[in-house]
Amino acid sequence: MDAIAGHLNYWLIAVLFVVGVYGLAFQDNLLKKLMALNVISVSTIAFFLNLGQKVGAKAPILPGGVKGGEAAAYANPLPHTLMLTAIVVGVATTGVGLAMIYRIFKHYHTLEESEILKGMRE
Amino acid sequence: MNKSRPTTILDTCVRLIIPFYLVYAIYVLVHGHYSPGGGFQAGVVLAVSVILVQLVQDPNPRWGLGRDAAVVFACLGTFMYAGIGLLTMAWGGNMLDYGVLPLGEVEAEVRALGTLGIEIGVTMAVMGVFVVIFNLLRGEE
Amino acid sequence: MTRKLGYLSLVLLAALFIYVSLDLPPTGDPHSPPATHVSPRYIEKAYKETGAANMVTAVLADYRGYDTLGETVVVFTAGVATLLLLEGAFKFKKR
Amino acid sequence: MTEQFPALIVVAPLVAALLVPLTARLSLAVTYCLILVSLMVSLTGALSALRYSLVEGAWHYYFGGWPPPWGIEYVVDPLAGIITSLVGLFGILVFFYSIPFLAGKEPREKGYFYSLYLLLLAGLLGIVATGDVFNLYVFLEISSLAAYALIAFGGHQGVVAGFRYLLVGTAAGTLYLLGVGYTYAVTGSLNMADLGNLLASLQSSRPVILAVALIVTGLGIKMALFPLYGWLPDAYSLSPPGVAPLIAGVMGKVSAYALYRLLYFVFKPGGPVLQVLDVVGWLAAAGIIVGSVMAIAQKEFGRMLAYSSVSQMGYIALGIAIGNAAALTGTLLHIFSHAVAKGCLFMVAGNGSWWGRRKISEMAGMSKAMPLTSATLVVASLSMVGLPPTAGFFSKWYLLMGAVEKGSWIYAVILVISSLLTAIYFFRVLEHVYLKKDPGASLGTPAEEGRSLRGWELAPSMLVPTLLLGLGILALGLFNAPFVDGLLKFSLPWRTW
Repeated sequence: MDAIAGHLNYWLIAVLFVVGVYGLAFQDNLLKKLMALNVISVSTIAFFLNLGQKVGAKAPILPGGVKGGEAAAYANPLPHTLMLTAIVVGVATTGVGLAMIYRIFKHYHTLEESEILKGMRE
Repeated sequence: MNKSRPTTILDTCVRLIIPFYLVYAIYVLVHGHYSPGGGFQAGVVLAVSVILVQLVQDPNPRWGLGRDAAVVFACLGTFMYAGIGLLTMAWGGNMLDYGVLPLGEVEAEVRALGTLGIEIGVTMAVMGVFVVIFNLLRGEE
Repeated sequence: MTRKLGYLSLVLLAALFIYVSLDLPPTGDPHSPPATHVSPRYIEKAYKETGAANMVTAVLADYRGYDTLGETVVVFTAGVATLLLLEGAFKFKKR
Repeated sequence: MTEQFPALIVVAPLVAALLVPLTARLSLAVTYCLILVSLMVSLTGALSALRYSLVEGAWHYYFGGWPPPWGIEYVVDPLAGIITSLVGLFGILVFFYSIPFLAGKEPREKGYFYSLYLLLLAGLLGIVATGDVFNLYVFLEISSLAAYALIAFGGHQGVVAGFRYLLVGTAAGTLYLLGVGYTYAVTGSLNMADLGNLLASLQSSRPVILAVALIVTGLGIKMALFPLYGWLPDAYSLSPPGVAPLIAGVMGKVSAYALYRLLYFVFKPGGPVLQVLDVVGWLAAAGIIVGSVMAIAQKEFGRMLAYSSVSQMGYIALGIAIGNAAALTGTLLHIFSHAVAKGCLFMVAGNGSWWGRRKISEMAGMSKAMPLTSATLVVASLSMVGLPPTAGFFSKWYLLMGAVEKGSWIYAVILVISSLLTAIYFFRVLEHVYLKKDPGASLGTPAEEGRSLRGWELAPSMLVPTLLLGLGILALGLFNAPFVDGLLKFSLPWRTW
């Protein structure tokens, strides 16, 4: 039972990841694909944050610093830092993607990938 | 986008809210050492306040950032970060080793000051870039 | 047909992730490698070494400050990329 | 200042990129000087770091003064040194090459373009120099974002190609990050050297195997390994001709370098990792054949080169998969020979499109109109096919030796067959260039006004980089023995000297 409780988060994250891959692979609309990409990156972020947890730990903020040997009482700050970076990268990529979608829509007047590819071949 | 005059209610609300946004952004930036917060969050709050004014008072916002000014903010903000790195190199340390900067006696305090400097740069960069992206995605001017 | 095979492979992918996750340290384990290898130094010494009570800020801006420079540059790149893609497009249209 | 060189390799173009959008509005001359100075500083840093690492061993540089594994470090060993030198050199040559293509644009547009160009370069250099797996991800994203935008700058079709590359490339980056997450979960470290030590006892743990698979998939997408190459033909052939040599020449190679570094210096093959490598080997072999066959079917010169890249990246992956000393030497040498040859060929393609001719059938008469470009095309084609004394021959030779040494005869047969296929499609191009008559006026004159062929066939800033890369192919071939003994030997994961 404990094994399941301890790993349930990983399972949910796996499902989230696969949902993102589904959207990326099977949706035809470019905007939906971009959203699926965000779902994938959110699942990765959740995975890292999950690694930073400790049972009963406090937020890693303490004026005056922590005494030696008490590290277990505070959450691991490193994954949070890394994921701040990953979030920002995701936002930046989404911004560039939206700019490209804007250009594509202005020229092809559609966001369905199959129709755009047809338009490109002509 | 709706080109009609803003309604009085929206206009007044925005005028009331904006000062608090700005103060909150500065608080988030400066207090990043002691509580959740920091440059990215402060930059987003600042960008949101600019974007809010543009949304409500379109097409002629009375306050805000033009696209060119936003580009300058983005460039200089990021350059401020990298420039602090270059300064630490000029003072003989490794890149981003804030401890070597001649700002005080206690190394931890100097490092905290250096951290504050780069956070200000990050704030400017994030604000500039988000205003630019919003501005461009909104459409032609 | 290919669609169904695709769905099947997605289910298999999820099963693979779940199977592998059984070998990962359980959530919240204070003795897991991430909790014991590098991070204790951040938690114990961050305030003394960097002057920031918020350890996330200490790691973000000081210990791994170069990552954050890269991160800011990513944001900057996104801004310049949007400018290159959209600013010209509007101008060409007006002509 | 000399002790800062490892950081300056990356930081110089990075800082210049931040200023270029501003200076471009004021003065273009100042902008070009700034770009050139930053590229020179970067190249100087790379070369001196290379020299230092050959004499004293790997150069470790700690950012913020924090020692690893707590801080981020740059490690410039001989391998990183030569690859950063290669990328830096490409940066300067392609910068000159791109100037005429931007002649008609507005100054501020040029500013954005060169800012992204420098960011792409800084990202690639950062990937090579870093010794931290998460820092590698950050720079991977910088270079990718810049590359998406530059590809999308190539017109309406380019936007679609750029967007599709964005979807696939970002997914690849996320897969890589997830792989890093799995290794972090079982080790708690992000530093490459530290990870290498910690992972030694975890060779058969399931998360590590999954992490290897995820990282190979992620970087495999970036280097266009066989079933994952779908983004490449459009992205390479539709990107603006000014930067195509850089994108096609070094971007995939830097990912291949990252894969080599992670597999052989961090995960250190043994046990189940070898099975992942076997899969990579078979996929690479399939990619070599499929890429060549697809290249034969193409009508456009640029697309043919792009498919040929799929096949050539297969060689590099195959060498990584075979994994003995000869094969790895072949891989590293092929990274160089293919980067130079493919960069050169994309410059030839760019010269052709300057002249208004993109299709292979339209290239008839090129030998008259552009004798020097055509001569370079011959040299580069010989290198791609693998004939001595060009660089391509020696890299393929080492790969063949590696395959034979390991007893994998199928790989050896595939290497030989693929050379024949490559010969088919390159000699078809050469036939059109040298033997067919120019259909002339029916094709119309150069695509855009202001672009004409003058006495020296092209502007020197386009012609000289093309010729220099062509000479580079020959030099790499003629001096390959000192190159391998003096540089590449120190880049293998085992001490062989």
